Amino acid sequence: PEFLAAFQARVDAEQKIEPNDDMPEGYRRTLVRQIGQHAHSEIVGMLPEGNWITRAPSLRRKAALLAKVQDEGGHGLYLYSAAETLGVTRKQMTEELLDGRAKYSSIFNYPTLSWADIGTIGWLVDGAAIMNQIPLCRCSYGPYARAMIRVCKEESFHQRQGYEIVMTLARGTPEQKAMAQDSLNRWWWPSIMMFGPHDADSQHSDQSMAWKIKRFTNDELRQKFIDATVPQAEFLGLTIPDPELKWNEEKGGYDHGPIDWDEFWRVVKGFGPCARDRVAARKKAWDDGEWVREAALAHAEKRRARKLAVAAE
Amino acid sequence: PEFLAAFQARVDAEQKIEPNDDMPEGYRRTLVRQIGQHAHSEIVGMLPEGNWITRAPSLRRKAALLAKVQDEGGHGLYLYSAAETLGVTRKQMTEELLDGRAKYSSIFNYPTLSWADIGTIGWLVDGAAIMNQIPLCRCSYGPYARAMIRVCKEESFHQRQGYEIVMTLARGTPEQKAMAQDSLNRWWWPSIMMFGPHDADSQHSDQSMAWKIKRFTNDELRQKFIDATVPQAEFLGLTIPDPELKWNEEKGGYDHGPIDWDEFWRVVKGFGPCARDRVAARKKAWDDGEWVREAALAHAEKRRARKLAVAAE
Amino acid sequence: MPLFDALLELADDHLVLGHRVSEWCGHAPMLEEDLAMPNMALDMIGTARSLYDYAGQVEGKGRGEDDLAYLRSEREYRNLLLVERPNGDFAHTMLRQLYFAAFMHPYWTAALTSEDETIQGIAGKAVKEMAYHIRHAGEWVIRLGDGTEESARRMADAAEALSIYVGELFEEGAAEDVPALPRRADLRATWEATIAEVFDEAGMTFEPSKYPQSGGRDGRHGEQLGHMLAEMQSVHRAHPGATW
Amino acid sequence: MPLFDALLELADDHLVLGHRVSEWCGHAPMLEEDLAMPNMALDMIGTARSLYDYAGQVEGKGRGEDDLAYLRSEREYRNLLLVERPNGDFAHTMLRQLYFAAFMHPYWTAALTSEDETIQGIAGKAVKEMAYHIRHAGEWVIRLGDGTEESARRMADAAEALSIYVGELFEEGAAEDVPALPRRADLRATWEATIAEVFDEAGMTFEPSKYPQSGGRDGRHGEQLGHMLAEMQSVHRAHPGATW
Repeated sequence: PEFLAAFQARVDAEQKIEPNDDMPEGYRRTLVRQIGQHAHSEIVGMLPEGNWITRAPSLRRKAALLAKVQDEGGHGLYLYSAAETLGVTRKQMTEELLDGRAKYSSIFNYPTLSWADIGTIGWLVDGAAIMNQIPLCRCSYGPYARAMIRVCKEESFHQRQGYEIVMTLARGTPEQKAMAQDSLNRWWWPSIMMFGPHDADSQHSDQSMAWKIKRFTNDELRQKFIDATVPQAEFLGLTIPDPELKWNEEKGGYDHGPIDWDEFWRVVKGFGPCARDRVAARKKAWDDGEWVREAALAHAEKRRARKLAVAAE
Repeated sequence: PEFLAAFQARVDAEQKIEPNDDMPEGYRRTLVRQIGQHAHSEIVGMLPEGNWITRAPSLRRKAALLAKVQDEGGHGLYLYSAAETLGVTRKQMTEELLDGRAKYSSIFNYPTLSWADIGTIGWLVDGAAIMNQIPLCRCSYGPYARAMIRVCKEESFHQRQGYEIVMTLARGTPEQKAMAQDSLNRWWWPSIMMFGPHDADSQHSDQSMAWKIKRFTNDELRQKFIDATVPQAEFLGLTIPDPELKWNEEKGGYDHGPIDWDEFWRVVKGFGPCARDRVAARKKAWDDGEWVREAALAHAEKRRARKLAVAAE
Repeated sequence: MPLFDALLELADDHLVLGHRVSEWCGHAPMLEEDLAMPNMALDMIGTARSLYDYAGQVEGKGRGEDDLAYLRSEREYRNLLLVERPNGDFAHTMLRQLYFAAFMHPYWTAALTSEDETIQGIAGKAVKEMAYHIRHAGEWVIRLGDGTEESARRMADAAEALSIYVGELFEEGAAEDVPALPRRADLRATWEATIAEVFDEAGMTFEPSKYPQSGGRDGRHGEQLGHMLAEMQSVHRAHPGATW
Repeated sequence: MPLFDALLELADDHLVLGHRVSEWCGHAPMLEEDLAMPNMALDMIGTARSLYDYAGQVEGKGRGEDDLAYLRSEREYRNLLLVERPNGDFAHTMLRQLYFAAFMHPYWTAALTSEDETIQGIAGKAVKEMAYHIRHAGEWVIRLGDGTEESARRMADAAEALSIYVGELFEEGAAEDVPALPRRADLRATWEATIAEVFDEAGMTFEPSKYPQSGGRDGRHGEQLGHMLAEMQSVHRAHPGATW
């Protein structure tokens, strides 16, 4: 309890906690879970966008999409590294992902059904992610905070790029505009749900706020996102699929219609449209790659043995 | 020798040899090889045409192509059955195909590169096959002769259908006409080579002729094919890619330019463009299907055991 | 136009599943199946053609079967999610076929007495074909379910993977207000009885999914359909207006 | 136009191989390779874009990179057969990459002193990238060749399968009469030396094929390229004239 108080005091003083520092087990566990989920989300997130690499309608867009998907892999890599500073290995985390113990962001269990989705994901999904992540750049755990600074910088580039794709479609042929609107219709609510349950129903929030892992509540962040996004949609001439959405002068933000929490929990529980396919795709990659990873280890071992043999001569 | 003479006398009298009749080992062996090759050709032949089922440009053509590929499988089935009457199993023959001991028609080692190839294969390749096969309907070995009657009937339907596809293209857009001409350019020489080496260089011919397995020489059949095909190409307004092709009044047939026998032997030896891919595709189907075949056997066994158990009660 | 939409739904089901099954052609586990696969594909593509043709007439804008099959995008396709699923292994393919045929057989049986003569005609042919598909696929489900340990495991995987797509079979879709077409919900009991009978012989139990998936009727498909259509439509779209 | 044709050949090589490599994205054996694959794909697609762009200028008919990439058919593509080969397993992919990069590195090195400044510029960037591809793919060939029994067998299979496509690398194609581009035949010795060095460390021996395949430069491809292009061009072709 004394230790807990001292720890809390450090956190309150905005001091960064570093890997070799003592920390409460709950703090460590919360971070491992959260950073792991975040890393998995980046990795699984490569799939829905990767689905359009081979069909991107121009070479410029194809290159940009490849670069984006690569960035996501990169984010995964440094987030796994951040989690590893807390004493868990990437292999362990991967196994938890593949056997369903670890979660990843539900948003990636929706399918990408048109090229417009590549724009919309950048605009809305990366946009929502940034809202969630910017406060994490000031997270009390040092390695996570530093990883997030880099992630956020790249994500906001992706967000602008996504918005620009949607803008090009919105100003394109009638078919392209319809494609953009259709995509917004499908991704709006899932994006809004990315901020999680309402504050009243959120489990992990209070302790995370106290430990400065989290700095804003779900509803606060959701409100910020909606307020930022509505004018963007208006600028594009697209309609947000929420008839109850309207400006509330009093609170200085938008009111929105009710969220379909049945849908939310269904997807969180792993019954999203592509849930099975996503995990199956990652599992296939992992299983098919086993002989490669084994060979790499075996070769490193042989090389080490040869070096020792030479040294011993 | 007395037996051989008696056998030859039966053949000379155009009597059919049937499965339970005595026959010279060489006769049996020649037939097993030839019928097996023929069956394999039908099976491997499903692949180049099958390559366009999923892309056929109209539903009518897609249905016709499916039916054609199915017919080829059917031909394979009754040819294997004809070979089985000579004491070899389908499994044995399949294994010989997959490990490279048994051959199949080299023509199927060329790739299908456009929709026009589906027409051209019907027109030229099936056309050449029919030239080769019509005499086989009178082959001295009964089961083979009867199988060939059925095969030939279906093949000539395919040949007309193929010609009609090419005609539609030849009368279509400039791109379609170019596609038809390009296809003819690629398939003409391989089709001409389907009749095998010149008579002077043909190994198996004499004995096969004596046994009435074969009834015309390679060059005779090739000449018939060219004479039948040239006017068809002219009717379509397509150019046969042989500048030396011209009518020879004296012999009452066309003279043609020299055949590239290096190319011929290269492909016969198994170095045709798709040779590796064809065998690999069949091998994959066979290997992937092993558990299915095993399950079917296991289930039949269980069912038989249960029946016996019930009968014994 | 509810009839037009309902015909498209049915046509898309048959074309997409026919396409999937045709992908096996030349790659089946045994020669007999190399014949059975194109045979089943032909049945379904034939039915799709009749349905598109009729849909085009109903629409009355001069669109023919190829316009409807080749020039609609993934979001415009209205097929069931079940039929677009990738072939997977032979167990998946056969179970998918059984699920579909066990629905379509009573469907076409009911349509035999439709007030619409064209639908009657289509049903008359299709009902026999679907009876064969139930028999053929059903026998394989039994053989594999009650075969080796491996085949039973694969069949169980298939059942687990496909169960979420079953519920959508019984959704009315655009046919809600089309009296000429059977009520889909009414066919559930027959479907369940057919499946129960086959599963029983196969030593399996049908487990309905707690969270069935749907969306196909609104064009919300899985990611695989787009790839299928890209391939299917490639030649046709590369030559606008050509005759084949 | 020999320069136009020669630029197309080079551009198609890079786009097609870039496309193949990009297919691994999200499906690689380890996260590091999930990063390396799009990285290599980006290098090649970037080079392809510069080459198409220049080809369009040389042609002078107003065709841009996307017209050349998205609106030519399989028979118009002039890429090497090597680069269109399906990915196969990781061993095939890495060996294919090594074969290509071990050729392109000396090629771009020679092009650094081209009389054509645009080619010089493209070469300057590409030569560094190809050095990285040789290193990355070469290290994997060594690891797998000298790894486990399974990896050695797979690497040997890859070497056997790909050997027939090597000869085509050294055919001059349309560049025969283009002094601004290096002679391909002259690069064989360098290529062989690079491969020998890697194979030696991998415990392998390079066996040239008795019957090398070619035809890619005349648009006589394998059957797989058509499927790749059908997918690649699908969205672009479905929306003629649209801007993306």
